[in-house]
Order: sequence, then C-alpha cells, then structure tokens
Amino acid sequence: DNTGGSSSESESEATPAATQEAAKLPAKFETGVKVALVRQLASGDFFQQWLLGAQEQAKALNVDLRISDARNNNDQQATDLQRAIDQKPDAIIVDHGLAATVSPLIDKAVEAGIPVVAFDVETENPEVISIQQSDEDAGKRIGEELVKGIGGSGDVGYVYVAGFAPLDRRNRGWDEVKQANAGVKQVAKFGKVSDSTANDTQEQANAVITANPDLKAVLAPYDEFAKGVVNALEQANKTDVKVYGADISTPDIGVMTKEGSPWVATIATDPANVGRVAVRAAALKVNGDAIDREVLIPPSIITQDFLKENSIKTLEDLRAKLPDLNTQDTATADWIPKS
Amino acid sequence: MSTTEQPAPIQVGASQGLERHILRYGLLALFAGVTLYFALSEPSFRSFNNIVSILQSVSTVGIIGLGVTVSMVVGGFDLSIGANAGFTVMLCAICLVMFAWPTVAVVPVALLGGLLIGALNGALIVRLKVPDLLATLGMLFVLQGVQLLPSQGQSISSGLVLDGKEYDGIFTEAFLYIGRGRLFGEIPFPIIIFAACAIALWVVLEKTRWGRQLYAVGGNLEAARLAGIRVDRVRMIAYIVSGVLASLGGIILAARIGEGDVGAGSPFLLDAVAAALVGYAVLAVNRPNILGTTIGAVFLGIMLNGLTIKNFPYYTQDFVKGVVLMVALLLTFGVRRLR
Amino acid sequence: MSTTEQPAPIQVGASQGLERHILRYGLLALFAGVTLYFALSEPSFRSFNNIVSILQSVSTVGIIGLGVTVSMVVGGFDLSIGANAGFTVMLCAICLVMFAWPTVAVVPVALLGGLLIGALNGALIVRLKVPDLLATLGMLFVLQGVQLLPSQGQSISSGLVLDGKEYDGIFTEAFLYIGRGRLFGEIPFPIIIFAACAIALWVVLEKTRWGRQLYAVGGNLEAARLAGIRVDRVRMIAYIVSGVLASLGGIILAARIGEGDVGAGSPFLLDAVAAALVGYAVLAVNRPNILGTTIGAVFLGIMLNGLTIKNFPYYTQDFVKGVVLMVALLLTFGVRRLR
Amino acid sequence: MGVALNAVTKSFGSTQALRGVSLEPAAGEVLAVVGANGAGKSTLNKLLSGALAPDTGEVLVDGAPVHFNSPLDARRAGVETVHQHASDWTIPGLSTAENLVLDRLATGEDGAWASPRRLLPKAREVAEGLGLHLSTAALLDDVARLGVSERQLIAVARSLSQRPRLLILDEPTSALSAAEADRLFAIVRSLREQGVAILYVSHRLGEVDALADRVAVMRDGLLVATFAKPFTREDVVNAMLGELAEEIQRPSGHVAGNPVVEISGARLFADSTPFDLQLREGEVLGLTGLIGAGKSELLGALFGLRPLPEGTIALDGTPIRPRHPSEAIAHGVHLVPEDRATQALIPGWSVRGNATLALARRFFTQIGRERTRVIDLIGDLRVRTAGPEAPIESLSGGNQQKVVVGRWLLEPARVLALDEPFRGVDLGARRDIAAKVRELAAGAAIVVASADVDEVLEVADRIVVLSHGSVVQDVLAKDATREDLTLAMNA
Ligand SMILES: Nc1ncnc2c1ncn2[C@@H]1O[C@H](COP(=O)(O)OP(=O)(O)OP(=O)(O)O)[C@@H](O)[C@H]1O
Ligand SMILES: Nc1ncnc2c1ncn2[C@@H]1O[C@H](COP(=O)(O)OP(=O)(O)OP(=O)(O)O)[C@@H](O)[C@H]1O
Ligand SMILES: [Mg+2]
Ligand SMILES: [Mg+2]
Repeated sequence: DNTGGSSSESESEATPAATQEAAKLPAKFETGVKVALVRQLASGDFFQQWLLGAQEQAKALNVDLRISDARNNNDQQATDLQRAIDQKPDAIIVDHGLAATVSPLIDKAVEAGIPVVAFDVETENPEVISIQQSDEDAGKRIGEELVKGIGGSGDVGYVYVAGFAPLDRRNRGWDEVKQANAGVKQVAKFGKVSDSTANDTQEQANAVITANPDLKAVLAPYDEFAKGVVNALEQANKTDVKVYGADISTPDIGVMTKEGSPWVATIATDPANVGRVAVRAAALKVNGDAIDREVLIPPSIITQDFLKENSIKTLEDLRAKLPDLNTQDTATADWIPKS
Repeated sequence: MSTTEQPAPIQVGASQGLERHILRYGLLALFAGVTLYFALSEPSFRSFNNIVSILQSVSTVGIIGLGVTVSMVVGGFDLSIGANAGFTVMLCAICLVMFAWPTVAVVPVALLGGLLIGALNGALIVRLKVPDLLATLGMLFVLQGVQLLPSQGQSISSGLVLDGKEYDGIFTEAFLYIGRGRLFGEIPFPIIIFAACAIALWVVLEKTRWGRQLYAVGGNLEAARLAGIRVDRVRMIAYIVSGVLASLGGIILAARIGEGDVGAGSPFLLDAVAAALVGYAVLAVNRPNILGTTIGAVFLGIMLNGLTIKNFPYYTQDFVKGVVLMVALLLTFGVRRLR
Repeated sequence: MSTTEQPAPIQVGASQGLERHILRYGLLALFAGVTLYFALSEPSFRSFNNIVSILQSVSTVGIIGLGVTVSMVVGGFDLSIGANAGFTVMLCAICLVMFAWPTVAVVPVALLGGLLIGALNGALIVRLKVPDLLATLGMLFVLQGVQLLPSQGQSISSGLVLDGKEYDGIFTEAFLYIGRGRLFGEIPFPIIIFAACAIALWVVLEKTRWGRQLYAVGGNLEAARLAGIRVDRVRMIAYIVSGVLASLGGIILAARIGEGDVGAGSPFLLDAVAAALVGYAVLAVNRPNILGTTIGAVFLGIMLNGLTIKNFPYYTQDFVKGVVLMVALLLTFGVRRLR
Repeated sequence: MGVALNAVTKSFGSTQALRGVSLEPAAGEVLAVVGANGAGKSTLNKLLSGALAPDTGEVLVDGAPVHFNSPLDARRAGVETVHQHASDWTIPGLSTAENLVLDRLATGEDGAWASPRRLLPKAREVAEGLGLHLSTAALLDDVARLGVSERQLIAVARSLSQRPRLLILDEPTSALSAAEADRLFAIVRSLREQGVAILYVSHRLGEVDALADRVAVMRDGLLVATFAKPFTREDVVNAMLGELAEEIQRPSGHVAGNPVVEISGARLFADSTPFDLQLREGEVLGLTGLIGAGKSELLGALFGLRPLPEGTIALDGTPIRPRHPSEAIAHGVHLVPEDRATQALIPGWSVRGNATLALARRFFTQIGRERTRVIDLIGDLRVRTAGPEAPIESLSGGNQQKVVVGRWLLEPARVLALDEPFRGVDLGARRDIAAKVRELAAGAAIVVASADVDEVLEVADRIVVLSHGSVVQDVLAKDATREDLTLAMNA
C-alpha cells in the first residue's frame, strides 16, 4: 500500500526548484542544446502530461525541444524520425513506437553519432538509453490488487486491445495473476481504441454490464478504458462493481474521488515525471555523463481511499502527497536542476 | 397500308408482389432477424435496461446522423459533422471549466456555435460555390485545429492547469443531466432528444412543403429554382440544420463523457455516415431519409451491443458488422437485379 | 458556337485576364508562397534530405489518393481505400511472418488482394447497382474486420505467438526495400513508385481515349453508354485501379512500418480524400484530376513538415492546415464569384 | 437487307411499349415514324440502336438475328442514333471537341492517344460536316456552356460523321429552328442518295411531308399502318390518333383586354436595340425568332431569372423587378422553361411530385388532394402514364413535356409564359395544351415562345418576331403569313 510522506517535506521538494543551479550548466547547454522529440501519439491525458514534464525539464536545461507527433500513424513517425536525424540535433528522444518501424532508424541515428533515448520502445541497440515504466510489473500489481479487492474469487471483466505495446505488457502481467488465482473468472474481454477511446469503450461496457449481473470487478489497465467503464457503471447504477485502472491524471483523480465512484485503484507513474526523466537522460547523454542503459520507472498504486483521505484533487496535490511519483534521483547529475 | 386491330388497353401497375416485398422489407427483416437472434439467445439482451442502454448509446450518433441525412437530402455532404461535435465538446468544457458558466448559458452558446459552423459551410457552398466536400473538409480541419488551441491540446476537466493558472469550474449537475439524466426515472434524456429530433425532422421532410423543397433541391437544383424554390436559402438551411444537430450531438457527448475530451468527435463522422447510408437502403427508398437513418443508427447500436453481450472478441465485431451490412446490400439490391 | 452565317463569337472561359490568372494560379501561388516561406526561414527545410523526406512521406498517401481520384473521375467514391491499405499491411505481414513467403510471392498476392477488393466493389456498384458510398462502406467494415481475424487482433511481427504456436517468418530485406530502399543511394524507392503511378495515370487520364472515357462516364453515364462506351467495364476498371493502388500503398506502408500494424490504414482515408479534393481546386479545373491530387498530396506533406520544423506545437498544426485550405478556397472561389 | 426488327416486343413493368413490331428501313430511303406520345417510337429506336434489348422478337442485321448487348455493338453494325432526350446528347464536363468525337473515342478508331489538342482537327471536321464553324476556344471549352440547340447540333453532327448504314434521328429538330433544320434536311437527303437507310421520328408533319419516302404509323405499341409516297396528312393523322383533334378555336373578332405587362425601353443584350412590348389580358401572344434571338432571354427577365440589361417591366401598372422566380410567382407570373430535362424535371420523382412541385402552397402536403388534381391533369392533357405515382422517367418524352406544362396550369396565373412548350408533343397533345392555355387566357396574359413559325401561327392571337434581341415585327395572327414571319426572323 502506498502512503504519502509528511506533507511539508514533500511540498518543498515538489515545488519546481529555483534555478539556483542553472548557472552551473555545462558550456554546451549555455548556448542551447537541440533535442528532437519524436512521438507516436500526443493526444490523451497521459501524453499531454508527459509533454508538459518534458518541456519543463527542457526549459530548466536550456534545451530547445523540437516536437513531432505522428498521430498514431507509424509511417509518419518513421518520416519524423528520419527528418530528425537529418536535422542533426544534439539528441533524439523517441516516445513510443513500433520496434520494427523505429529500430532501424534509431540505429541510423546512433551511427550518425546522435545520442538516442527511447521511451517505451523495444530496442536492442546498446548505445540507446531505454526508459520503461515497468508495465508488466504494473499489470501484475494492479491485477493482484484486484484479486485482493474481490476477496480472491469472482467474475471479472477485462478491457484489452492487442497491438499496443504497453497494453500488451500489462496484459502479460495480468495473465500471470489469472494463472495464480483459479478463483478469478474472466467473463468478458472487450475494449476499443480510437480517437475517442473512453466513449467507445463505454458503449461496450454497457453491454458487458448487462450481460454479467454477477460482475465483481473490471480491470481496465489504461485510464481511457477505465473512464469508459466507470461512466457505464455509473449510468447503470452499478457502483458496487469495482474498477481497477492504470495511469493517472487530474481528470482521472476527479473521476476516482467522485461520490460513489467505482474506480477504486489505479497503478501509475507520473507522466510528467517520466517526461522529465527522458529529457534528463538525453541531457546526460549529450554531456557525455554515464547513465545506465535501462532506466526503469516503478509505478505506484494509488487508491481511491488514499486520494480521499488526503483530499487530493489534482495531479499537483498528488505529487505533493506521494513524492514517490517523482523519481528525482533517476537519471540525474549534480549540474541538472532539481524539479 | 391500313389500320389493323384496335390496340388493347395498357395495363397499369407495377412489379410482382413477392419481389416488391423482399425489396421493401428484406433489409428490415434481416435486421429484425438479427435482433431476434440476440434477444432469444441472450436474456440480458432483451432486458429493459439493456434496450434503454442501446438506445442511449445510439442517440448521439443518431442525432449527428440525422444532420448528415439532411445535408444529403439537398444533394450535399457534410464532412465536418464529427469535427463539429468534437469542437462542441471542447467548447462546452471551456465554458464550464474555464469560464465557469452555468448550463443555461453553455447550451445556447454551444448550439449557436453549431449554427455558425453550419452557416459558414453553407455560405462557402452556396455563395462561393465551393464544392461541398471541399468546403466541409476545410471546415473539418479548422475545427479539429481550433478545438485544441484554448487548452493547448489538453483535455479539459476541473483542475486544468494552463500556463500556471488553475481552472476549477466544473461540469455542473444540470449539464451532466443532458447526457445522463433520466426522465420519469427510466428513460435517459438523450433518447428523448434523439426521438424528438427524429420525429420533428421526419414530419418536416416527409409531410411538409419544406421537406419537399429540400428533396427537390437535391433532385435537380435548377429545376427547383425555376419552380420558385429559393434554393440557396434551402441549402443554407440544410447545412445549418446539419451543424446544429452535430453540435447537439456534441453537447450530449460532452455530458456523457463529463470532460473536454480532445478527439471525442472524430469517430462520429464515419458512424453517422454509416447510419445515414444504411438508411438509404432501408425500405428500398434509395434516397437519404430520416426513418432509414434512425433505423440504421439503432441497428448498428444493436449489433455492437449484441455482439459484445455474446462475448464476441472485439476483433470479430467489425467483421460481423461488415458481413451483415454486405448481406443486407446483396439482399436488397441483388433481388432487384435478379428479377 | 454558331452556324455558318454569323459565327457569333462564343466567349470562352469568358473572364478577364487577371481574374483568370488568379483563378488558375492563385492556389498554386499560395502553395508556392507557403513553401517559399518555409524554405527561406528554415535552412533545414530546403535541404535535399528534407525534400526527399517530404516526398517519401507523401508517397503512400499520394498513391492511395491517386486511386480515389480515379474512382471520383467516374463519378464514384471509394470509401474502402484506407481499410484496403490497412488490410494489405496485415496481408503482407501474414504472408511474411506466418507463412514465411518470399517477397516475390508476397507482393503479387497483396496486389491481387487489392485487385479483388476493387473488383468486388465494382461488381456491387456496377452489377448490383448498390450506391457507391454504401458498397464501399460495407467493404470498409468487412476489411477492417477481416484484417484482425488471423492474428486475433494482434499486430504481427516476427515471433508472434498464436494459440501457443510461434511464427518466426520475418519481414525480409527485399520486402523492406520497397519502403526503405533508395535508388542510386539517394532517392527512396516509394518516391519512384509514386512518381511512376502519377505519371502513368496522368498520361492515361489526360492523353488517351481511356481517360476521356473515364471522364465521360463520370460526366453523364447514360450519354456515355449511348455513345458506345462500355460504361460498366470502365467503372469496374476504375474501382479495380483504386483497389490496386490502395493495396500498393499498403505494401509500401507495410515495408515502412516493418510489421503488421493493426489499424495502420485508417488515417489514409481522410488524408487521401483531402489530397484529391485539394486537387479539385488546383488550377481551377474543378474536377478530380491526377496533377491536382499529386500537388495536393505534396502540399499537405509540405505543410506538415514545415510546421513541424518551425516547431509549431502539434495542436496548432491542424488549425494552420485548415486555415490555409480555407484561404485557398476563398481565393479560388471567392475571386470567381466577385468578378 | 440492312438492319431490321422482326416481331419485337418490349415491356416496362406492366406497360407494353412495343407489341410485335416488324420494321425494315430500306437502304436509300427515309422512313418516317410517327405516332402519338407514348406510342413506342423511341423504344423502337432504342432496340435498333442497342440501348435496350427486346423481350421477344429479334433484331436482324442483313437477315441474321443478332444480339446487341450494348450501343457499341449496334454502332459496329453501322447504326448511328441521335436520341430524343437532351440529356443523352452531350456529356457535361467534357469539352465540345471531345463531345464531337465521343463515339470515336469509344471505338478507338483513331488510336489510343487523345489529348485535347490532338482531337481538334477531327472534331472540327465532324462539326464542318453539319456546317458548324467553331473557334478553337469554343472547341476546348466545356460543352455545358452551350445552349440546348447547340448541343442537339453536336449530337447530330456526331452521328452524321460516322457514315452509318442506318441513321436514326429521334426528333432531331426539337430544339432547332428552321435554318438549322433545313441544313440537316439537305444532309439527310444527300445521305439517302448515298444509300443510307434513315429512320426519322418527328411530330412535325411538315418535316415528314418534306423528307419521307415512307411513313410508318405507330399507336399503342403497334405498327398500325405504313404509307408509301404519295400519302396525305389526313391519312397519317387519322391512323395516328384515330380521329383528328379539333382545330383550336380562336375567339372570332379578337379583342384584347387591358395591358397586363408593359415592357418599355428594354434591351435584351447589351448591344441590342431597345424596344417596347405589351402583353394583354385575354390574348395569347406568340413570340418567335431564330435561335439566340432572345426569346428565352425575354421570358427569363419576366420570371426573375436574370434582370434586363436595360428597361423596365410593369405588371398591371406597377413596376416590378423580380430577382428570383419565387418573386415572380408571387406576382402571378408563371414560366414553363424550355429544357425539361435540366430545368424542369426532378428525376426519380413521381408524376405527382413533379406536377405539384411549384404550386403546392400548403405547409403540410396533402397527397390525396394532389393526387386528385394530378389525375385530372393527366386526363385533360391525355398524359400516357401508369398513374400519378409512376416515376417520371417511365413516361415518354412528349408525356414528360405535358407534365412540365401541366405543372403551371394547376393554378391560375396573371402572366403565363411558355418557352417552347410543344417540344416533343404530338399533334393532338399540342391542341390539348393550346386549348387549356386558351381557357386560362380569360383572366391572364399568355405568351408562347417558339422558334417554329407554324406552332406560333396555330396558337397565337398576336405574333411578335424577335431578331438580335429586339422586336422586329408585331402583327395580329390573322394578318400574318408564314412567309412574312420567316422573312422578319431572318432580317
Ligand atoms: N424506362 C421506362 N420505364 C417504364 N416505362 C417506359 C420507359 N420508357 C418508356 N416507357 C413507356 O413506354 C411507352 C412508349 O414510350 P416511348 O418513349 O417509346 O414513346 P414515344 O413514342 O417515343 O413517345 P414520344 O413521342 O412522347 O417521345 C410509354 O407508355 C412509356 O411510358
Ligand atoms: N447580341 C448578343 N449579345 C450577347 N449575347 C447574345 C447575343 N445574341 C445572343 N446571345 C446569347 O445567345 C443566347 C441565346 O439566347 P436565348 O436563349 O434568349 O435565345 P432564344 O431565342 O430563346 O433561342 P433558343 O431557341 O435557343 O431558346 C443567350 O443566352 C445570349 O447569351
Ligand atoms: Mg419518344
Ligand atoms: Mg429559348
């Protein structure tokens, strides 16, 4: 279980630190460093928060962040990455992407001497810093939380769409949990990813709820899924069904803390933190500092009760109450301004 | 060289009974058959709650589909409906969260927005004679873009932080009622709105002079003009109706989602067009018509719900939907052909 | 036109010089202006590599757009192109990964698939007289569904595990070359394909009798038939061409992405239609045409690239694209109107 | 030998359009086919030209039965056709040149290459065949910019250019005026000399007199009589209609009432001479002139289609300036437009829907009421149709035209303008329409525009001749002669 640290302490830490150390930036950074951020997708709370974090960190480091968004069009992402390489930035951050599409280009970038940081991309190139939120672990942990929540057995719905790397990894974690808990019966598997995932999932959830009156819980390991399910449950007045989600954002907090909300727990990293880590990793690479090839960002379980007890309303509040979310010590160095 | 037998009177009438009936009711029968199959095999499908939930879920797409139908009736096509609905979702969210306006102000403003969009489409098409697809495509891009600007691409919900300022207006209960409330404790409000729109439009299009003028304009613009119909005005009105209905759909969507979800509108273009096109074939009318669109929307909703209840894997649903549609087409048009 | 006695001169194109030029070249000038702005303000925009990268990124959408153009020329509309391309991506992946076929077998099979899809569309529309939008919409759903079945909704890449069986065919070098290879070490292969298709179709449509026949069928089906044109065959061919081009686009896409990416085709419907529609207005031809579509596709690519290079936030790009399109429309059609 | 029909039948639903017709146009003859609207003439042509296939019976080429699967097959067998409907003549969106060589593009006889420039010489040649001189610019421009008569000329020129064995002309002069028609006749005669078989459909018996070697009379889908030269008009009309329609009764001692419309200082074109014109109550005014003389222009100005470049229009003493047909209709001005396909009919609609489009005033449509009125109309004008709910496409050309005219007769007008109302209608129907129009003249001013002098002489009380956008003659019908009018038209 997660509990927040003492509030006064974390508050001072969470406030973006003054740029007291900015003066100590390496010479390279004084003149400005160009980093290309090549994204597979930018819409959705997670990706927006991620970007805000990255931008904030970039600003502190005097990094000129050049962003492209492929809108889930992988061909476009390949083009974007190619263009980024042609522009010879000081570093490239690849945010999500299909391994087969981006790996060859990542190799090319490495060949061209450009440091690459890959977030949630499976790449084997030893030169690349690979940042991952341990999704498989996240799937397993929220799954276990669910099993605990329903008392070890019962009918469970599961929202899953194959083909999205983080979802696939979380799925592996959930598979493990299912195997270990024979009493848990997965009675429905549904979901839809679109430009309007929450709404489309809601439509399907309606049907699932109707079809399975004995449903005890739904695992929806992506916040858009979770929101859709929650809406469906609320409108069907079946708030006794528990929803276990993944990811967190201010709107998600609103949904979770609403009176009678069925969304009881979510497993998340702070997307803004992840964005910051990515930029820091790139900065380290640019400066030639040592850094592990694999950077894992562990997720935390956040429960509805925890949010309510601490009257957390926004992501800001949450960061204050749950400093674990901000992995300040991941991928950092003395010269990097703390945030 | 001489007048021969006296010609017998010409028979008046039309084609053989059976064939005509297959033509007219074949598609309906297929729909009824599919629905019956779901109802008989899945008790939960035929529960009152589920029927209500199907109707509720189709109301948004249905209302937007009615709009496309009207634009199709005048021989046009409004590609901007989905973007318009999405824009309205964001507009509502901005008014509620960023300006903290009351519902009574937000709804008229949102409808006015839809009206203006429709009028702009109409002006481009009618006044400047821009081809309809082109004009509404331009509008689509503009709307898709505009909706992202105020929140810098973020979804909008209470607690939104923008350039350091926090906005804490909320989606009021009254507003949420539009999408979630129930009349007489049973009938969701969106169903009422959908039904009211469908009935009103059906009466206007089928039973009044205006409807006839709309169809005449779609049938032969010049002939309609020479029959004294103010064709420019009629087309303008059609695009305005389409715009207003799209924004009405957007308002309901916003109330259903409960936040300003970027991209919420996009899936509705294809879905609404699909409903309207299926409506073409219903009753073998072979022209856009309100009854057909309504049946089309409801049927597509039934398919989605039924398949989910029957626990068809999500990846088979599109396929089944497509196959049913194809069979329907073969049935309707094949019979006509094979007589 | 007039008879022998008084050949009263018919004024053709009627309008005054300046206006005519604005009409014809206004849109082109606007496009050139925007391009020039990018080129002058961003040195990296005008680099050879970047130009090549723009062309490469538009080739897929361009090729598919050429297909829509052909279907539009005969007065139809092929909604299934995006789904067709997506289906082809999956088909290639299945052949390569699940069947481990060599490239020389995969490409013909994929093209044949596109041909069959086109022929099926054509048969529905020509033989059964199903309205074109309806027939191709049905096809869209079927294809979208079918592509998910073999891999149960998963993306397909080497190492795919399905019902316990592992498939380890790979995307061969030869296949990847189609999307990633460069001719003469400089020109990406997709550009060559796109250019070849555009030139071939341009020649056919503008310079040969088949082209005249296609336009004739689109102009007035019955009159074309009575003049001895085999209208059914012509329309059939148009849909087949559209199908084959969509699958060609899909092959390139598959080679670019390097795995069977579920949903890879979806964005291409709107993008390809947009290119074709912009092409309508280019040179004020006001009908679907190959040159226009090509320019349209390239221009949309330039916008995307230029805006990204200029580091416009992603959420402003749609807006700018829409506004430029609108200005273009106002320019082309407004001038015509205001004379 | 040649192309012939043997005992063909053809039904549309339950309508039997042809009921066992055999016909063999001989080489070197002009065979005229006449008959009332809906008799089956066009259907017959369509069987010969491969546009339709017979239900039973056969098409023979040189005595051997053939199946024309498409118009292309018929054209390969040497059958060239100018179809009746304006919409079948040309293809909008293609240039005039492309339209002139359309059938060559279909057969590929000039090879695969067909860039616009490459087509020009051939297109020009085809046009010259009918004596049409076209500028390069006109050849390259969209054919849709041309008027209906010019488009008919293009269709005729195209079919003449192919050196057919059998040439079918289905009302080829419906949109032409005398001068163009004369030129067509000259060419038809010369083709006859060259041994071409010509099948000629027309409602203008004058043309039949002048051209035909043989006349086949159709009635209700049967070939009821054939007359060889010499034949009399009475015989033909009798066989056609069963009885001769009554001559139109013009009130003797013509007295026109008060002026209803006063047009003064009007210019139709920017460069034409201004003129004054009055339309009076109780009078049928005939408006004639060559193609392009400005007849439609004048009626269009009355109806609010386009304003006069100069001049004023007063209705019952008050100046009006309608800017839209709806305003004109509000003033009681009705117009039957000249081109039914593009300007009047709504495809896919029923006869009832088409007939009541303009004058249904009530907010809620009253199908029952409309149906009764349309049934009356069908009776009055003898529209041959399966009923008020039959789709408009199922009517023959002349019957469609009756519906178009009938649309404006449902309500009384103050001013009723009819632009070429007799296009494609048979002799009997012409008289029916004229009689109906005359009935309405009691409380209205009527103006009938027609390029055909005979039609004008038949219906009008007073005749106005337009030339180059201006009035050149204004006489009472009883004082007018065909010759005078023709002379004035060509002045
Ligand atoms: N496509 C069709 N569908 C149904 N009925 C049709 C169709 N075409 C023609 N008919 C009917 O067939 C009959 C003969 O029509 P046709 O066009 O041959 O007459 P026509 O002699 O050419 O008359 P007109 O002088 O008016 O041109 C008419 O009763 C008409 O209503
Ligand atoms: N002197 C002129 N100046 C400008 N335009 C002219 C002139 N003469 C004829 N026209 C053109 O010719 C066209 C034909 O005129 P209009 O339709 O009024 O003639 P019409 O007498 O009704 O002939 P039709 O028998 O073809 O209907 C007009 O649209 C007009 O633009
Ligand atoms: Mg006829
Ligand atoms: Mg005229």
